[in-house]
Amino acid sequence: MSKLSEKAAALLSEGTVGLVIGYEQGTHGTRPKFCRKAEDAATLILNDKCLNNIGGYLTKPELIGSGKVAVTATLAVMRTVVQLTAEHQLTDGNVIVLALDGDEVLQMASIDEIKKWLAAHPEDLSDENKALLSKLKALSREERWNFWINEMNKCIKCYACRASCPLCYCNRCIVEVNCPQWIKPWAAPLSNMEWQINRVMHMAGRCVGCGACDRACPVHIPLRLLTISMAGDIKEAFGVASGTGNIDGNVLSSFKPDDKENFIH
Amino acid sequence: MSETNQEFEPRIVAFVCNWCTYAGADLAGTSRLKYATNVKIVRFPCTGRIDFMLLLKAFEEGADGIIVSGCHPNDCHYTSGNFHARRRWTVFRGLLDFMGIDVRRIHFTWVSAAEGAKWADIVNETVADIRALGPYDEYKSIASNFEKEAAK
Amino acid sequence: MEQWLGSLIKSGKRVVAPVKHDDIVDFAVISSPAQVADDYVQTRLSAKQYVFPKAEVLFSYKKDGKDVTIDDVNTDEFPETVLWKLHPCDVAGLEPLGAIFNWDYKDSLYNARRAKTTLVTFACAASDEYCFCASVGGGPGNTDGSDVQVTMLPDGDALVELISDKGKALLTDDIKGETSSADGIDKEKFIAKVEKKFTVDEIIKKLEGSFSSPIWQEQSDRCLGCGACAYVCPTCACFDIQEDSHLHGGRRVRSWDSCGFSLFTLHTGGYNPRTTQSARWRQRVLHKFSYMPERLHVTGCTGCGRCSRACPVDMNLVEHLTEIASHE
Amino acid sequence: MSKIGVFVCHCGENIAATVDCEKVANTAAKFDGVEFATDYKYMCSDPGQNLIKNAIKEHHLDGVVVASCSPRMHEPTFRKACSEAGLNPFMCEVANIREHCSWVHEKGDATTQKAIDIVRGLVEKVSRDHPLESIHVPITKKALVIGGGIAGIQASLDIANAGHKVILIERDPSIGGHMSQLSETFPTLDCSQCILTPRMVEVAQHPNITLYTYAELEKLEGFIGNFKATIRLKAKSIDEDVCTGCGTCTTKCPTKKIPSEFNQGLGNRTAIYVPFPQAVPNKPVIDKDHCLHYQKGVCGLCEKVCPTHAIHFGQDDSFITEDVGAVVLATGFNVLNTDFFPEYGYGKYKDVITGLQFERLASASGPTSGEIRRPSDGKIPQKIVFIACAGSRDPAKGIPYCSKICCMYTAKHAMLYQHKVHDGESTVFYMDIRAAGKNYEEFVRRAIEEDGVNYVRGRVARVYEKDGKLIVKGVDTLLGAKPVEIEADMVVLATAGVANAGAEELAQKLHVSYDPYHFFAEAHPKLRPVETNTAGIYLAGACQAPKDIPDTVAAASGAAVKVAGLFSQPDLVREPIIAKVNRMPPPVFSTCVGCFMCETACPYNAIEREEIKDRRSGKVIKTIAKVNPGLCQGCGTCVSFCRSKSIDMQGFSNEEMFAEVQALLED
Repeated sequence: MSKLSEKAAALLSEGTVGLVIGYEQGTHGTRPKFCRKAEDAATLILNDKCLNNIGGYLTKPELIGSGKVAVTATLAVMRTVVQLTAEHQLTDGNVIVLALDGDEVLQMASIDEIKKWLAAHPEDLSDENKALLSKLKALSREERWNFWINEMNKCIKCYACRASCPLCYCNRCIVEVNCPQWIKPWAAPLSNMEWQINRVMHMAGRCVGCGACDRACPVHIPLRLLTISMAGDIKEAFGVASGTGNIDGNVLSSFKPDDKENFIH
Repeated sequence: MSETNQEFEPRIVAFVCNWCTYAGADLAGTSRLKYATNVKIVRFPCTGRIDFMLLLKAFEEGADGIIVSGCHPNDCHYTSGNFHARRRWTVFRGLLDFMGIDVRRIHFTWVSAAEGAKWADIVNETVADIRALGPYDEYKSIASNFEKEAAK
Repeated sequence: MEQWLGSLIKSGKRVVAPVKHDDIVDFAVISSPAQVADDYVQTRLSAKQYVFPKAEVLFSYKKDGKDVTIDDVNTDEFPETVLWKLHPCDVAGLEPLGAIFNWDYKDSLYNARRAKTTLVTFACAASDEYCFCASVGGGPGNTDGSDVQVTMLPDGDALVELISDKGKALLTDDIKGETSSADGIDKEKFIAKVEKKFTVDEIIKKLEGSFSSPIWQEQSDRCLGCGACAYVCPTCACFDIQEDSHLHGGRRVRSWDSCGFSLFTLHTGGYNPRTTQSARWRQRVLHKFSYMPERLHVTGCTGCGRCSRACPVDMNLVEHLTEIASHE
Repeated sequence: MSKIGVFVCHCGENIAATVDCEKVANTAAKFDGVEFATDYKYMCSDPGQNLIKNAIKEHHLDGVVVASCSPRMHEPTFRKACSEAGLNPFMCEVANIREHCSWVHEKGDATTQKAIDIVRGLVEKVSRDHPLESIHVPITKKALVIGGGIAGIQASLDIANAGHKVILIERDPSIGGHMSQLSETFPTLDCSQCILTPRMVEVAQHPNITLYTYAELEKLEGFIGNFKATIRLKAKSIDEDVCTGCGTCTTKCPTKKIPSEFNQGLGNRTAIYVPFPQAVPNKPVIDKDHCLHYQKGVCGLCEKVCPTHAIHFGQDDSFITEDVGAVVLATGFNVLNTDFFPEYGYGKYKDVITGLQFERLASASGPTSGEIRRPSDGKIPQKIVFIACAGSRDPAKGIPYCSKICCMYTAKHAMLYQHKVHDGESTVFYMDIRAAGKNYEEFVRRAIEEDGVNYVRGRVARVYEKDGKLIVKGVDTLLGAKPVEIEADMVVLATAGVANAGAEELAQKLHVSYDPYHFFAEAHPKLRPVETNTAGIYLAGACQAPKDIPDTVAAASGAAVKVAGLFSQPDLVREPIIAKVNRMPPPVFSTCVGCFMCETACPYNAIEREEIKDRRSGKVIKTIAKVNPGLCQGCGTCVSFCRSKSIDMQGFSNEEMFAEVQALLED
C-alpha cells in the first residue's frame, strides 16, 4: 500500500475524518474516489495525471455530511480549498489536505499552511496555453468573433463546465433565474455566449485556473482560454492574482481609488 | 461594417446613475442644449447597480451602441459605487473584446451633474461614432437563431 | 458510394453525415461527399437532434397592442432528410425516442420530422471498449429500423441492404446500374466485434427491488450532475419548455433538459423529490432499464457508449451495468 | 393584467412645442396593460393632479406613468398625488420627456417617437413594480460619545442639553484632552484651562451624561438607532464610590519618577496618580505597569494610608454594554513626537522639544509653573528657534497635508516667550504663514510687529549641538536662499498633527472609513462633514483632520445637532429603495449561498449574516446574507455583484430594469 493510502486509511480508521476524497485509476485515466472506510483507501493514487478538480465535492453537503473530510490534493485542489474557505464555503480546519512531497505525505490542516505551500510552488501557464492565447489575441476582432461564435454554436448547454467547476457552487445558477430570464435556457449561439460571459465574469478574481471546465466540455470548446485571458486582464489592471483566497474581497467587490480607467472618458 | 451610412439612425441606450449623469442630462435640458434623438436613457440609482447583463440584453434587443455613465471618481453619491463599476467594466470590456464583441460600441464616461454640455457632446459623439460603425448586424444575426447561420 | 451520396445531395434533400472538425466527429449537414468522415468509432453527439432538435419552436405569437395572434409551426417546411452513415446504434435510439414522443401524446413535430427522415446505416467497421450494443440487444451489423444498411467491403465495394420502401426509394437511377447481387457475402466477416457483457433481461431482473440499494450512492459519489451524458445520449428525451417573449411577440421553445440536473425536479413550492445526485443517477438507470421496458416495451439504451465517453469523471455505464448485473 | 394610466404633460409649451403630446397619449393608450391615457397642459397643477387622482379611482389603476419633467423635479409630487388617491406611491413612475426630450431636440417625428419610447419603457417598468412600504426603524435615544477632549465634551453637552442621554467614554483617567494641556489659546490668549474646566465640571454633573473615564470601546454592533456598545472599564484599582479624592495616596506613593503624560514627559508623576490637579473625575488610578505592588508584589503603601479604604488591588477590567442610537467619534489627534526628526536632533538633544511640550512649559500649572526654562539645565533660554511645518507638508515624511494649527500656535508660542522673556530673541522658520481665521492674521502680525518675533521664511536643514548651544542651520528664501545660522538655547518643533494612536483599529471596529493617514473620513467632504459613511456614526473634531479649537467645537456642535435631529424623530423613516436578499419556503430558504462577497462590496456595511436554524433542533442549516434596512442606502452595487441574483433592489429590481431596457428598444 502506498504511503498515501496508508495515511488516508489511518485518518479513516482513527476517525479523524469520515471521508477521504482522492483519485483512483478509472476505466480511462484517473477519476475521483470516495473513501469512507479504511479499506477503500487502498487504490488511492496521486500524480500529475489526476486532473479532475475534486475540490468541488467539498461544497456538497450530501456527500460530505457535517464531519471533517480529507482531500488528496493537487496544487489546483489546494487553491480551490483556499478560495472556497475565503468565500465562506469551507471552515478553516475542517478540511485536511493530503499532498505529496516526493514520496512523503504532507498533511495540512490550516489555510495558512496550504497558502505557504502554494506560495512555494507557483504554477505558470503552460506554453501551449500561452501560445493559444497569443494566437487568439493576435486575430482581428472579427476573426475572434467568428472563432468564438463557431465554438458557441457547438455548445449543447449540458453545463458540464459549471458542474465540473469547484467554484460554481450556487444552489441556483443565474441560468436558472427566470424572473427575468437573463439567459435563454436553450442552446443557441447567443444564449451560449451569454452563459459563458456570465460564467467567466462570475469567476473574476476567483478562478483557480484548474481547467476543469475545459476538460469537462464534451464538445471541446476551449473554455479555459476565457478565464485565462480574464485572469491576465485582472492581473494587468489591478495587480491581483486570481483564485488566491483573498479574504478582503474579490477583485470586483473591492477597488482602489486610483484604478486605471483609460477607457472611460 | 465600417462604411459610413448617413441614412442609418443608430439605436443607443444610455445606462446612467441618478445623481450625476441623469442630473447632468437634466441640466443639458434646462440649458436647452440640442443633441441627437438616438439615445434613450435608463435611470439607475448608481453605476454600481448597472448589471453587465443589461448591456448584453440591449445588444440582443437591437441596440447599436451603449453609453454607460456615472459620477466622476470620488463624487459617487454612495462613495464607491462608481469605483466598483469601473472595475466591473474593466474586466467585462476585456472579456468582450477577447470574445470578439465590438467594444467600440460601448462608451464609458463620467458626466457630473454640472456637465450638461459634456452630456450633449457625449451623445452627439457617440451617435456619430456608431453611425460610422454601422448597425450591429453581427450581433443581431445571432440574436434569435438557434444555430449559427450557415457560412456563406 | 460517393456517386450515390453526391446524387442524393443534388436531389435537394438535406443530407446529414458524420463530419470531422478539429478532433471530434459529429453529424452535420453536408454539401459534398468529401466531407464525410472516415476512421472514427463514434460521433460525439447522437443523431437525435435531427428529429428532436436542441431547441425548436413549438409556436410563435405576435402582439399588436392588445391583440394577439398565434402561429403554429408549419411542419411542411421541414426538409426531407437523409441521415447518412449512421451506426446501427443510432437507429436503435430512434425506437425509444419514437415511443416516448408517442406514448400518451402524439408529438406532431417529432413525428413530422421522423416521417421525413430516411436512415442509411453503415455497419460498424470498428468499435472500442466503450461500445456495448451487443449487451443491450443490438449489434454492429444490426439492421433493425434502418432503411438502408451499407457494409463496406475490403475491396472498396459495398454491400447495400435495401430494407424498407423508404430505403428502396433512395436508390437513384444513376446508381442502379452499378449494383450486383450480394449473394454469398458474409457480412459478419467485415464488421466490428462487440462483446456481450450482460443481457438486458439480467439487468431488468436485478433492478427489481433495487430502489433502496446502496449501489446508487456508491456509483454516483463522483457524479457531477451535469447534463453531458443526457445530451449526447440518443434516447434521452427530457425537455424544457420556455418562452422567448418580447414586447411585440414571441415564441414558445422546447429545448433539451436533463434529469441529472439538481433542479430538474424542483417543484414551484420549493419541494424537490430528488435531492441527491444518487437519486438522480438511479432515475437515469431505472428509467432506461426499468421504466421504459415496462411502459414502452423498449430498452432506453443502445449501447453506443457516448455517455461514458463524454463523462468528465468516468461514470462508465458498462462498468456500472456490469456491476449491477453481478450484484447480489 | 396591469391597469396602467399614462398622463402626458404639455408643461405649457415646454413639452408641447416639440413633442406631439396627444400622439404620445394616443399611442400609449394602445400599449399592452395601459387602461387609460390622456394629455393635459399642466399635470403638476391642482387640476392636473386631480386628473390623475380621479383616473386612478375611476379606472382602478394599479400603476401610473406621468410623462413630464425630470423625476428629480416632480416625482415626489406625483407619488404623493397617487398616494392620496389610494395607489401605492411607488407604483408611480415619471417619464422624463422634458429635460431629456422636448428641451434637447427640435420639433419633429423623431422627438415625438423618442417620447413614446421613453413612456413605453416606463409602462413596462411600472407593470413590474411592486407596492413598497416605507421602512420604520426604532431609535434608542441615547448617544455614545467616544473621547473626552473638547470635541467630546462639547458634543456631549449639546446632546445632553437637547434632552437626550449621553454615555461619554474617555481612554485616560480624566477628561479634558489636549486642550487641558494648553497654556493660552490663540488668538485671544485666554487661559485654556480657565475656559475648559467649567465645561469639564458641567459634564461630570450633567444629569443626562454618564461619564466613564479610563474606559475604551471594546465592540460596537448594530446599526443606526440600534447600536449595542460594549465598553471596557479598565481597572482603576480604586473604589470610586468610596474615594474622596483627598490625595494622601499620591503623596505617599514611593514610585515618583514616572514621566508625566500630561506634562509631556517634562515632569514626573507617581504610580497612583491624578493626571492633573483639575482632573475630572478628581480621583486617582493606579498605573499597573509602574506600581510596585503590581510589578513586584511589595509596597501597598497607598492601601495602608487610604483613610476610606478605597484602594482595591486585584481589580480586573470590567465590561458594560449600552444600547445607543448614535455614536459621536471625538477621539482627537496627537502630535508627532517620536524619533521622527533625526536632522533636528529630537530625542537626542533635551532642549529640542515639541510644541505641546512648550505648552506645558508656558502653562502656569506646568512643571516650571509657567516660566520658560529649558529642560536640560532649567536655564531661561535667551535665544529660541521655532520650526514650523516639522513634518507637515513634507511628502518625504509621509505627511503631505498641512496640520493647520501650527502657524497659529507657533506665533502664540513666540509671543508667549517674548512676554515672559523680555530680552529674549525668538526666530520662527516657516514655509508659509497660514492664518486664515477670524483675527488670526492680526494675531500673527502682532507677534511680528509688536512682540518683535523674527520670522524667517525657509526650511531648517539641521540642528546640532556645539559648545552647549544648538546650532540651527537654515536658509532665508526671501533673501535668495541666503544661509542662516542661529546659535539657539532651545528649539521648538511645530510637529505635525497626526491621527491618534489606535484610530485605525477603532475605525475598523466601527466600520467607518479612514484616509491614508488614519483620520476618519467624512461622508461627503463638503456637504456631510460631520457624518461618516456608516449611518448613525458622526465625527467631531480633530479625529477627522487637524483642527483648532473653534473648528473643533463647531464640528462637535454640528455632530450633536445631527444626533439630536435623529433623536427628535419618533422612529427612523426611510425610503424603501433598498436591497433585499430573497427568501423562500424551506427547504431552500434563500438562493443565497453565503459567499458574502457582497459584504466587501457594500459601502455601508449593510450586509449582515443571518443564520437559518432548524426550528426544532436549533441547528444552523445555512448562513445567508441579510440586508440591514437601517443601513442600506440603495446603491445596488451588491445587486449587480450577486452571482446567483439572490439580492435584488426594491424600486430598481432586475425584472423592472430588464423590462425597461427591452421596451425602450422595441419600437
